[in-house]
Amino acid sequence: MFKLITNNAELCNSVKKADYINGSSLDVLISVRGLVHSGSIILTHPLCGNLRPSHQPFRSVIIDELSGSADIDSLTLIENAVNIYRSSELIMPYELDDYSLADYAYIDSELMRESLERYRLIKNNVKNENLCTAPSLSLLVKEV
Amino acid sequence: MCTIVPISQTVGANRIVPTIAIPHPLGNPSKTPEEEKILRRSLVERALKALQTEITEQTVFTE
Amino acid sequence: MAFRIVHYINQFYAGIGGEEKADYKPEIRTGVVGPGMAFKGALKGEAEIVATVICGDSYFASNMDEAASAIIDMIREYKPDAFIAGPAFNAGRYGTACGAMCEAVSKEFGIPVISGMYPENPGVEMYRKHAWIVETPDSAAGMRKAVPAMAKLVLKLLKGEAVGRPSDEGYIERGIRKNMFYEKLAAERCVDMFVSKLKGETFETEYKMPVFDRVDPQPAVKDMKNAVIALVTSGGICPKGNPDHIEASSASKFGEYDITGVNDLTSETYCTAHGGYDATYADQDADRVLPVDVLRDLEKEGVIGKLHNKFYTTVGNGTSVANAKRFGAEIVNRLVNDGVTAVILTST
Amino acid sequence: MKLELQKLNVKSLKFGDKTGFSDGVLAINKAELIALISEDPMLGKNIDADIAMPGESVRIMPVKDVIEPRWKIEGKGQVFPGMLSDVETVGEGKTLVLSGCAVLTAGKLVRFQEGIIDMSGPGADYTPYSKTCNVVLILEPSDPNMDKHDYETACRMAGLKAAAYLAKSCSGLQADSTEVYEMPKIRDAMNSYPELPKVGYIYMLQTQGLLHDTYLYGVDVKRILPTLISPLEVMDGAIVSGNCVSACDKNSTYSHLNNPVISDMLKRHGKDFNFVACIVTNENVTLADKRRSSSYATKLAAMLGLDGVVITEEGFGNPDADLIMNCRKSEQLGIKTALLTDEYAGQDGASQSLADSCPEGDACVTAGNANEVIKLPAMKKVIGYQEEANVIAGGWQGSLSDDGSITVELQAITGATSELGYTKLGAYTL
Repeated sequence: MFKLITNNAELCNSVKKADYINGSSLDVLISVRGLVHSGSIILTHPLCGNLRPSHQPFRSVIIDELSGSADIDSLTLIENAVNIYRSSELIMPYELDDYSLADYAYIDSELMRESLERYRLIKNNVKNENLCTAPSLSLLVKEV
Repeated sequence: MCTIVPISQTVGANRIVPTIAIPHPLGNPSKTPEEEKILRRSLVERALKALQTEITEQTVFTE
Repeated sequence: MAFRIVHYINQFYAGIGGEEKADYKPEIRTGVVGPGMAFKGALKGEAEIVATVICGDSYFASNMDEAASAIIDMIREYKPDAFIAGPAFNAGRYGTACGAMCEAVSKEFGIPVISGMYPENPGVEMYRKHAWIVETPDSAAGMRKAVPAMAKLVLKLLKGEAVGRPSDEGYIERGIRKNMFYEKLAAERCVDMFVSKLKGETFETEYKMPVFDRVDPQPAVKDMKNAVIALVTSGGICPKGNPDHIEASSASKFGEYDITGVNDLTSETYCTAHGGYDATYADQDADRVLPVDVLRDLEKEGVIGKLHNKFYTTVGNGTSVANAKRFGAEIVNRLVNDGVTAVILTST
Repeated sequence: MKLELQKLNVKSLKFGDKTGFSDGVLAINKAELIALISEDPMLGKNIDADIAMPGESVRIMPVKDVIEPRWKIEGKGQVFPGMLSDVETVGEGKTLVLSGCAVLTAGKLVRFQEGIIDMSGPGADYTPYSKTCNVVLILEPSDPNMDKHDYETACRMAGLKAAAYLAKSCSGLQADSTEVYEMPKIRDAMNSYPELPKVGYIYMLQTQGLLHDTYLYGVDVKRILPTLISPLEVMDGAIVSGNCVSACDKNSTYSHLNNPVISDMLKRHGKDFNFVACIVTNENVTLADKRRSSSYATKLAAMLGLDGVVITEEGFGNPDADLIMNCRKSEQLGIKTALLTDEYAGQDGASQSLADSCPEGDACVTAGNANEVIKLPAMKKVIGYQEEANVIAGGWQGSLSDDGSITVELQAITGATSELGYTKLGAYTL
């Protein structure tokens, strides 16, 4: 069962199945880690985005909720991510002014959007808009 | 005795016994305490067997 | 005006005494003591040792935090520009004390801190990120080599000169990344390296990816019925309340606990200190991580000779390889001294 | 395939009546340039253009992209295919290059994702774009609440349009220098230099999601499977940056056009190795994509029988996972690798540099630690919005001092740790 784990409330509300984490980006990662330990598989990289932890108050990870023994790839990724977030200064959502908060939430949502669509997690399943400027869609290599 | 065998291999363990899960390597909370202890005993016996086996390279003991 | 340096030495180099005086409490003396004399010459009047701190190795090891903060207070009034500790050569406790003092002084005063050690001194692994540690021979016979090298480096640091690579300057690699402008574009350096690798020539990578140690497999246990089996875990199992305050992550220590007469770990008596996994299951029944109950049964049945009466525990979560190595070495020492035949390690 | 780059060496810029080039000076009709950019209804009324020359006391920020003016004067297609022009394949014929000149797009986009370019002082040493004569476009959206994707597209297109316009206005002139590049057919390449190892280049592109994207012939690269491309197509603008990510290691369109790994490999082609192929691949966020793309890119390398590949990364963090997968899978296929990345080792340099690693990555060049802190003294003139220093990646609240100086991580400086290796910066271990 695909599921989003996030501390980004706005994103959480637009998703069909999500666990909202009322806490920091690190809290999200730790929560994901617990799920991985009990068998869930990570579907999106827990460090997506190109910002340091001190610039990333929101984190969102899509998992496939399963039980069983831990998946090594998922485990390596989440442990690495937790270590990186633990050794950095964190930025808490409540420390930010509204404008910055909106920017950060926006980037987080944008980074997840494509993946949420792929795993059919967006509510009311808005059709993905054409992200290319000029060429026809037939050029795209579609993935199922 | 570890759950994630590849990690033990990477860090250089020589006799490796795979276990149940990260938060409970030698147990399984979904079983009754009696069943759980039988499971644990079989894993520990496997570890003892591993200790009594001559090896020349990293070896995973699955039975 | 010459730069001001405070020097740290142990009871032995202060001429106070050997192991019998190792519990000597910290004191500070104005001017040079012991090896400080040798530094005096090597510093060529550009810097001066204004005070010397003396502390017994055992005292420091058993009172690390108090000793360090007391020494910091002593140093303060001497307004040092730099801090030299040792050289400690291959003396483990002395090296550890030198490293710990360097770290504390650097944090408190933000001045250059420098020590000298033999590469295998445990203080190296623990403190190389926090101090400049000049590589020395393994015994005090290397004093004549160590002092000029340390003096040269400390002067460089005091004058704010750029410090070169470890091999050029004689210090032990600290593991700190520093930027520099090369002569060539990074792209060109990459293609150069690529060509060297293709041709099978030697080349030096600019960033070393971590690699792990390998150990030769040990011979099998021949006589299990008379073997002493010990339990060691990185799963953080400890007596309830975590009496030694083992950290939930990035552990700086391990615990040693007596299980004489303990046949089963229960939720009333044991728990986990580990912060890297959901502790619910281990807290309910710590045998799920450390199988004391089963080994007691096997002991009774005579399958094994004996379950060792102590187990060792630490937290593997985010713990540095350096610390893990140190714990391993120390635990093995104790197990060998206690006549343990084999160990079952459990990890979470 | 043969491409001739006809270069006009731009040594100076001025605003004038007619856009054109003579005696090393590029004159720009500002009104015409602004009118061209303003055609886009997505862009607002207060669009401006400015010029900045090397050595001047000028700071430009926040900068989104840097583009070298190019225009195709002979051959199929036109520069920036699928963006400005039709999707026709490029890389053949003659292309005019305004060498030494760059178009910079600046303005507030997603606020913390853009960079600083100082034209003089210590910051100038870290960015390659302090050495170019820069035409700066200061952009704003026509509607302050405009969707950010639309605004990103508008900014991207404005930069490309301006670059093409400037080069087009100079066509018909005698070039100062001409460079000729030729790539044989793969069949012929395979048979040449039998004594030399066959090598390729795995060209990783940032594709984490909209605003972290790169386009190939106008196609969003996150949707492609890794594919082959000729270096000559890259020189004609087949790859365009649509990135709003950390400024230090996003590959600007300029650095794609002038990819120094490609030019260095072409230089050594036939001497040290036989440079057969360039493979573009992506850096997506889902793990399935990462596994698929790394398997596919390295499979292409293996199908071509390559003995070695140079792999360059774009960005940091999760792209490190792609880099490591590409490296490990190549080596497992018997293909030797050299990696080009940068580091995020913390301000003190003591943290782990990459988010992933593998022992096979034993030949790794880095473009430096992006977290190292630098103080940029005040500049006499600021083009753009200096207060953004407090929010851009690499800055923090208080980065901008009252005296106009800025204390930031190198991360905030455009191109400072270019993972195409376009700077001389590197790092070593103390």
